[in-house]
Amino acid sequence: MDFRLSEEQEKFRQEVSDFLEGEIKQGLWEPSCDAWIMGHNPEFTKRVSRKGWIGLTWPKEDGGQGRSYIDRLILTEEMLRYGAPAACHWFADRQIGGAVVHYGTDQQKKELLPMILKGEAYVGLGMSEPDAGSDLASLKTKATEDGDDFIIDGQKTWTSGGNNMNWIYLVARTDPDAPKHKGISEFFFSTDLPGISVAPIEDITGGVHFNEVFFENVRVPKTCLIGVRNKGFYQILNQLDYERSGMERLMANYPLFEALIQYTKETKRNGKPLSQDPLIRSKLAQLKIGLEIGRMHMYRVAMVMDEGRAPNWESSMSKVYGTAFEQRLAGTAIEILGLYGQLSPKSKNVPMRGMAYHSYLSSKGYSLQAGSSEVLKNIMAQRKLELPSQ
Amino acid sequence: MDFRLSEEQEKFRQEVSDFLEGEIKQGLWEPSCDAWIMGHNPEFTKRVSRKGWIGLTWPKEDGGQGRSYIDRLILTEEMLRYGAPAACHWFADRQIGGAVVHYGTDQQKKELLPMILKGEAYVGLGMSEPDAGSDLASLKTKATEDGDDFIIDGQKTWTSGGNNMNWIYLVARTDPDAPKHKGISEFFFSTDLPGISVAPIEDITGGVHFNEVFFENVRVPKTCLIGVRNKGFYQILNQLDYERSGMERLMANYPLFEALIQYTKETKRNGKPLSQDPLIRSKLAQLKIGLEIGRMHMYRVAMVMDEGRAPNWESSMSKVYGTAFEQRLAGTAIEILGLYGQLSPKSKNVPMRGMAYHSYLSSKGYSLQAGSSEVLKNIMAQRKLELPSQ
Amino acid sequence: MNLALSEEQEMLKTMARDFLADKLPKTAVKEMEESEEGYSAELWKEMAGLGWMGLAFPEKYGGSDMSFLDLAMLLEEMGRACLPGPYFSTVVLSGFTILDIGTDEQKDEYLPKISSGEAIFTLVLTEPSANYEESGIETKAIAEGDSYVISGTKLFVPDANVADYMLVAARTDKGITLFIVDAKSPGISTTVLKTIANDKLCEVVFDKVKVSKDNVLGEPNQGWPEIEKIIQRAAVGKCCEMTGCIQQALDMTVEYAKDRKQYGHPIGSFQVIQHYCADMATDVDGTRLSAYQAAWTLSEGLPCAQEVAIAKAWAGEACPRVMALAHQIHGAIGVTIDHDLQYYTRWAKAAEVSYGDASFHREVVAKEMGL
Amino acid sequence: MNLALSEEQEMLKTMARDFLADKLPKTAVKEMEESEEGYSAELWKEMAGLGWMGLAFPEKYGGSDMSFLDLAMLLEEMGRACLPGPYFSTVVLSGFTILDIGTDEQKDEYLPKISSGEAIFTLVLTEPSANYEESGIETKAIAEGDSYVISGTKLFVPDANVADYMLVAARTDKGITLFIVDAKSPGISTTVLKTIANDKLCEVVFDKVKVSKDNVLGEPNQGWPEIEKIIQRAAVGKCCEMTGCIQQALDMTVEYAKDRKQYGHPIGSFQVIQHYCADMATDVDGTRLSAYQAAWTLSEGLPCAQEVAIAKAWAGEACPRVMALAHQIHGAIGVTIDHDLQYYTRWAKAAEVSYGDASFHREVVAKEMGL
Repeated sequence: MDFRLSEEQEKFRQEVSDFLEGEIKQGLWEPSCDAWIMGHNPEFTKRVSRKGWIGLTWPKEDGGQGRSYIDRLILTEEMLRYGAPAACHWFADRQIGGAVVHYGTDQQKKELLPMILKGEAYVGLGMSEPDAGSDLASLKTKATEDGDDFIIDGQKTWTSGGNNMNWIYLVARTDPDAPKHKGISEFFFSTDLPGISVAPIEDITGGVHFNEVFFENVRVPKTCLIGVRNKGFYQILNQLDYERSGMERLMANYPLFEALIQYTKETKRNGKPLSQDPLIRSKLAQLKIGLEIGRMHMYRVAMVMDEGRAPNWESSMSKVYGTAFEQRLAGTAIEILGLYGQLSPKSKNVPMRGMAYHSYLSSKGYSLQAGSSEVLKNIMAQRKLELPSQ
Repeated sequence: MDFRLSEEQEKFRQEVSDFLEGEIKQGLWEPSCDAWIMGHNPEFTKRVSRKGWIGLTWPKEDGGQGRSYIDRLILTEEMLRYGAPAACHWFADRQIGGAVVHYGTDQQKKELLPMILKGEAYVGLGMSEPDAGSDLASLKTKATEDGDDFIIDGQKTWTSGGNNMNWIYLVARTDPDAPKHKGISEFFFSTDLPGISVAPIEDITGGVHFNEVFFENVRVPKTCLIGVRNKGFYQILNQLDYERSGMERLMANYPLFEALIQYTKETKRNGKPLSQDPLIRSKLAQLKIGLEIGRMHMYRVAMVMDEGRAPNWESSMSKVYGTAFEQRLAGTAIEILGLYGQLSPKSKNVPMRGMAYHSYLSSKGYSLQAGSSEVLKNIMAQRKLELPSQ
Repeated sequence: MNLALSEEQEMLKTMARDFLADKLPKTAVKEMEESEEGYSAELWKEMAGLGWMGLAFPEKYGGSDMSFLDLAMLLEEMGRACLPGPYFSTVVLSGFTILDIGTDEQKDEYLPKISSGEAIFTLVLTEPSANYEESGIETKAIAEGDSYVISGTKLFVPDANVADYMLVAARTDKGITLFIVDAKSPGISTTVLKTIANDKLCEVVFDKVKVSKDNVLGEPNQGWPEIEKIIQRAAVGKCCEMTGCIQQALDMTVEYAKDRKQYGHPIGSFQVIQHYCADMATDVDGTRLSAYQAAWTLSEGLPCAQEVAIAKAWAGEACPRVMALAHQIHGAIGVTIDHDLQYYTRWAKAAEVSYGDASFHREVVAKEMGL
Repeated sequence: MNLALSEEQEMLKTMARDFLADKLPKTAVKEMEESEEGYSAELWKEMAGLGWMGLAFPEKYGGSDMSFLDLAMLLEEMGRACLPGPYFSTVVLSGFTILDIGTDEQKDEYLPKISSGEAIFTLVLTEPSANYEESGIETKAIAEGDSYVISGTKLFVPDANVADYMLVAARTDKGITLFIVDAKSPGISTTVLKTIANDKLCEVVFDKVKVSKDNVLGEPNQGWPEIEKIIQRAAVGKCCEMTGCIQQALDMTVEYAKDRKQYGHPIGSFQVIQHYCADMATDVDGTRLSAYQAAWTLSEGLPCAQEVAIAKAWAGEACPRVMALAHQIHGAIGVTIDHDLQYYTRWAKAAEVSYGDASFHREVVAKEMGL
């Protein structure tokens, strides 16, 4: 057992942190909550790519750095700690690149990975549909074979990143006659194709990262199929473990946490800093405790991945835990801010650049997307504890 | 709308409270938690009977007082507030008498009600069985017709009051061939019959109010059947609403609440009373708020009953709420007592006569007995909100 | 004891619900939220026409002589409909205060204007200190001859952008004094803040604003106890609105759970969803019961400090619980701006922090308990 | 970073679990709880024979030279088995303290006695003030020639009824001093309290108890910082035990949920029960991760104030949550004295309040955060 990071890991953390602090000092961007999903900044992504920080865990022969998942978690943690605008490369790096490395043909690797590594693939995640949310396997979007192509028809919704995407990852039904889990395949292709249209979905904060994406007779070459035809659902289960495993499930609002502590130190009530108020001290300590417990869950997931296992229940546990923590953080922040807590980022007099407001609203979605907490608890009960399903 | 009690009701409350304070002043008993179920005191019950406070809501022609359920709630509330040892008449008064009034024959009323009114029926509740807890309808104890009698065979468990009973209320299967909800009947008879044996179940506090009761060839006359043969399950549903509706679900540990407030006022830490500690103030206020909200739930149930409706979801709601409150109360009490919280009623140095210790342990059972919170939430969802069952 | 509404109250509630359902689809709420004024003058007139502004004021001031409890029923329905605008500021914060402590002249002058819908009022109380304590008021009113001169910065003032009159709390030589100030007086400048509820909370700066001594409301220097009553009344009013808000969130959620299917079943048939709904219902009923109790007690003129504090502290904790479960059941659709649920989420958060949050009111309860 | 146990640790854990499962059925726990001594001398000898007392002490003191972290694994298993008795008092509270700050003579004299199981030790710290603050210590030790004379009342002293030696904290002229006191010294009287865990917490009254100056442990008057370290170590030790305790409660509950049928299905197939179990598992894992982190940090000799406080604060809140759900799933059978679950319920509550409850440790975290 060893709870210390290695010297190299500490050095790497320092390197990332120096880089990000430098960026902030240069005024290239301002730390913000949810920047991993909302901060579209192609230039930043280019600079990250040049550091070699995309594809960190991929094999060297695929152009990656062959580094550990712990290293990747350190990178992610620093990105989130500084609220860095990493949305342009996030999905490609976290999810799609890995799928290509894992399931892609040599040709696909050769074509797709360099583009991802260069930070040029802004990927939308085309999974959910209006009637297929938690129950993903009941999706209806069809991919019908036609010579060397598939013809895609249907509608996706909650497509993260769809408004800025130039590539899309798509799950579609390739065998309409098979049982519902057994006729699904994965695709990855450029959105520069006729028949694709995007309608952004404005979320409760007024921001956009979800989208509806419509496919009308979209013709994609068969070479865009990732992995084995009709086995997509099982490939996805694996990928979802990775999607759920990340620090962004715990630390999407980390800049708020830091700002809140600072705020209570600087803000006086009846002549005393808020940080001296016993009730506030208790609340902030509880957040700190919650955060550190959450970090351990996340690091455990990374270690499981470094062991080569899919972190199935571990990532469920850490996501359920982390997203609940994020909701508590936002709620506590507003409690402490009181009347100021209702001010929007755009308002006069708003404290902490409105991060409490933003986090309160945006964190409502965290426990829904990428596996609702209810579905993930079912997974924990059935996979970890082996309770029977009914 | 009127949140005031009527003058008569206030007078009645005063009368009950004067009576109970007088009893305490005379040193006849000491207030304690759970005394409604643990305080077997035949003399007290006799005195209560003489006041006319058993059968308060029964029709006058049945020997009752024909008073309202609100009046009865006031009586109950005061009994619990003072931690009065009411266990000898509680079940007969709350549950069984009502069933006899409702479903009994004239002959049964004539024989049974006076005994209950005099406080002479110490009733055990023979409902649950080892394999029939929440799922009561799967009970196995049989009542087989034999001439003018039924022969009873089987085992009951969690029989409240079984250790002190002289009468038992029993639910048994009278038609083994009918669907499970449709072959059940209710009985009420003296335990002074051959073939009945009782094994007390010591609970986690070391106290006894649950019992196993065994029936071996117990011959009871048919006149002991209450209501309609094979319709018992539906009669019970109704009675259960009443069982769940009472103040004892919220205020079984009220003496602890009062003592705790007093304790924080009298106990100093670093020279200041605990009641000046902001965290403790907040916790106690939260308890007070929780209690008052709970009281409103309870009073609503009584009002529904006074309107002549069965309080089906209302009593579920108030029981779930009340038992959760009781658990919070006990937990908070121990938090505030700290190291002293672990001392048992019998220990040297124990504060508040060990009520925190007792309540912490005993309250674990509250959310299980008389309908687990899970079953009651199902009832609320399906009966009040009309959500579909699967 | 009796929890039933009177026939009149039932009628009022039904009428209000139907009226608002008809006149105030969420598209209209959205329009109002996005407008500069924050309300619809047309709807305002119609509400006045229905007698809503003067509902609880005496007939001689153009009112209908009903009680605060009757008004509470209306507030519940306004919460259910997420009605934007200055009704609360005008009637609950201001009208009752004038009725309570105004001189006969002041009542004669202002109350009919409120009842008729002619004038919008608001309460100018909180400051950058953002609390509901006497010490939080630093705005000064200095006596000069027949007038006072008010200077200072007020924050989180509702509807100041459209108010015709303001009840302003300021520090005078020996305490706090309330003033009725014409909103068009020179020296007043108003900036609308941007808020989670999209309501029109404002910063209002008073730069040597002259007010006649006749416009003192109540006793000079004796304003704070009156303000405490205003806060109490506002807290109860909010609790009634919050009741309507979370009742509607529950109703919407239950409907959704009956309709929405996943894995071949309505999600409302899953036990966990059923329990979430049962928990929500318990919170909603607790909120309503305590709000009604507080409203009734206040309406009867009985001491109500504890009842009010219990209601607002409870509502302040129950609302976020209910809204969290509403979102969890609605899934992704509920966190879009085009779904109705978000109106309630945003509105509820503003209500929670207004007129004392749960923590503030718990401390009141602690004091009432003698701690 | 690495969360895996070493091979040695795995072996130790497995061995301990098997040994305790074999030697310590709940009937045996019950016997010990009900006995006057609170432990079984026979089992004590066997544990000593397995090297458990000296596990983490140097070989020259009869120990096995393993680390505190290794010991933590053992504590986890002791928690899982609900082992009663003075192991914690002797080894965690006392042995480590002597090793830490004892003179060579003291170590030579006492540590081998601990390693061999020959002597039982305990820490005599808390008083009727019942806190873990320096100001809570009023017991006085007054220097008289070559001795000190100790007078005062100590409360919640574990295992004083069977201790051979006591480490006593008392107030000396300029601070707090620790003493090693022979438990048979004249003037010491001990009363066993009755507790929720049925452990043997005692009131210990010191009436002019004479102790040689040679028996001062550590520097005179400088005892408090050392006591803070003792409390830290004890808190971590408790967290490890608590991990075992709630892990066992979870395991028992899951087994029960698989077996117990209602409405024709195992109750573990109902979604609500599954979610309860998932929540329990999350709490158990958080408790273990933080306990291990704290134990590792302490074991490495690194500054560990924050890690310890986080672990104990978390465990203090997680334990009652886990036990509440365990009971809810077990139903009525779980609240009987004949069911194993109640051992864990009672034991967990004692652990929660010992060596700083959640509230105490949250305040430590707040300080560490610079608040």
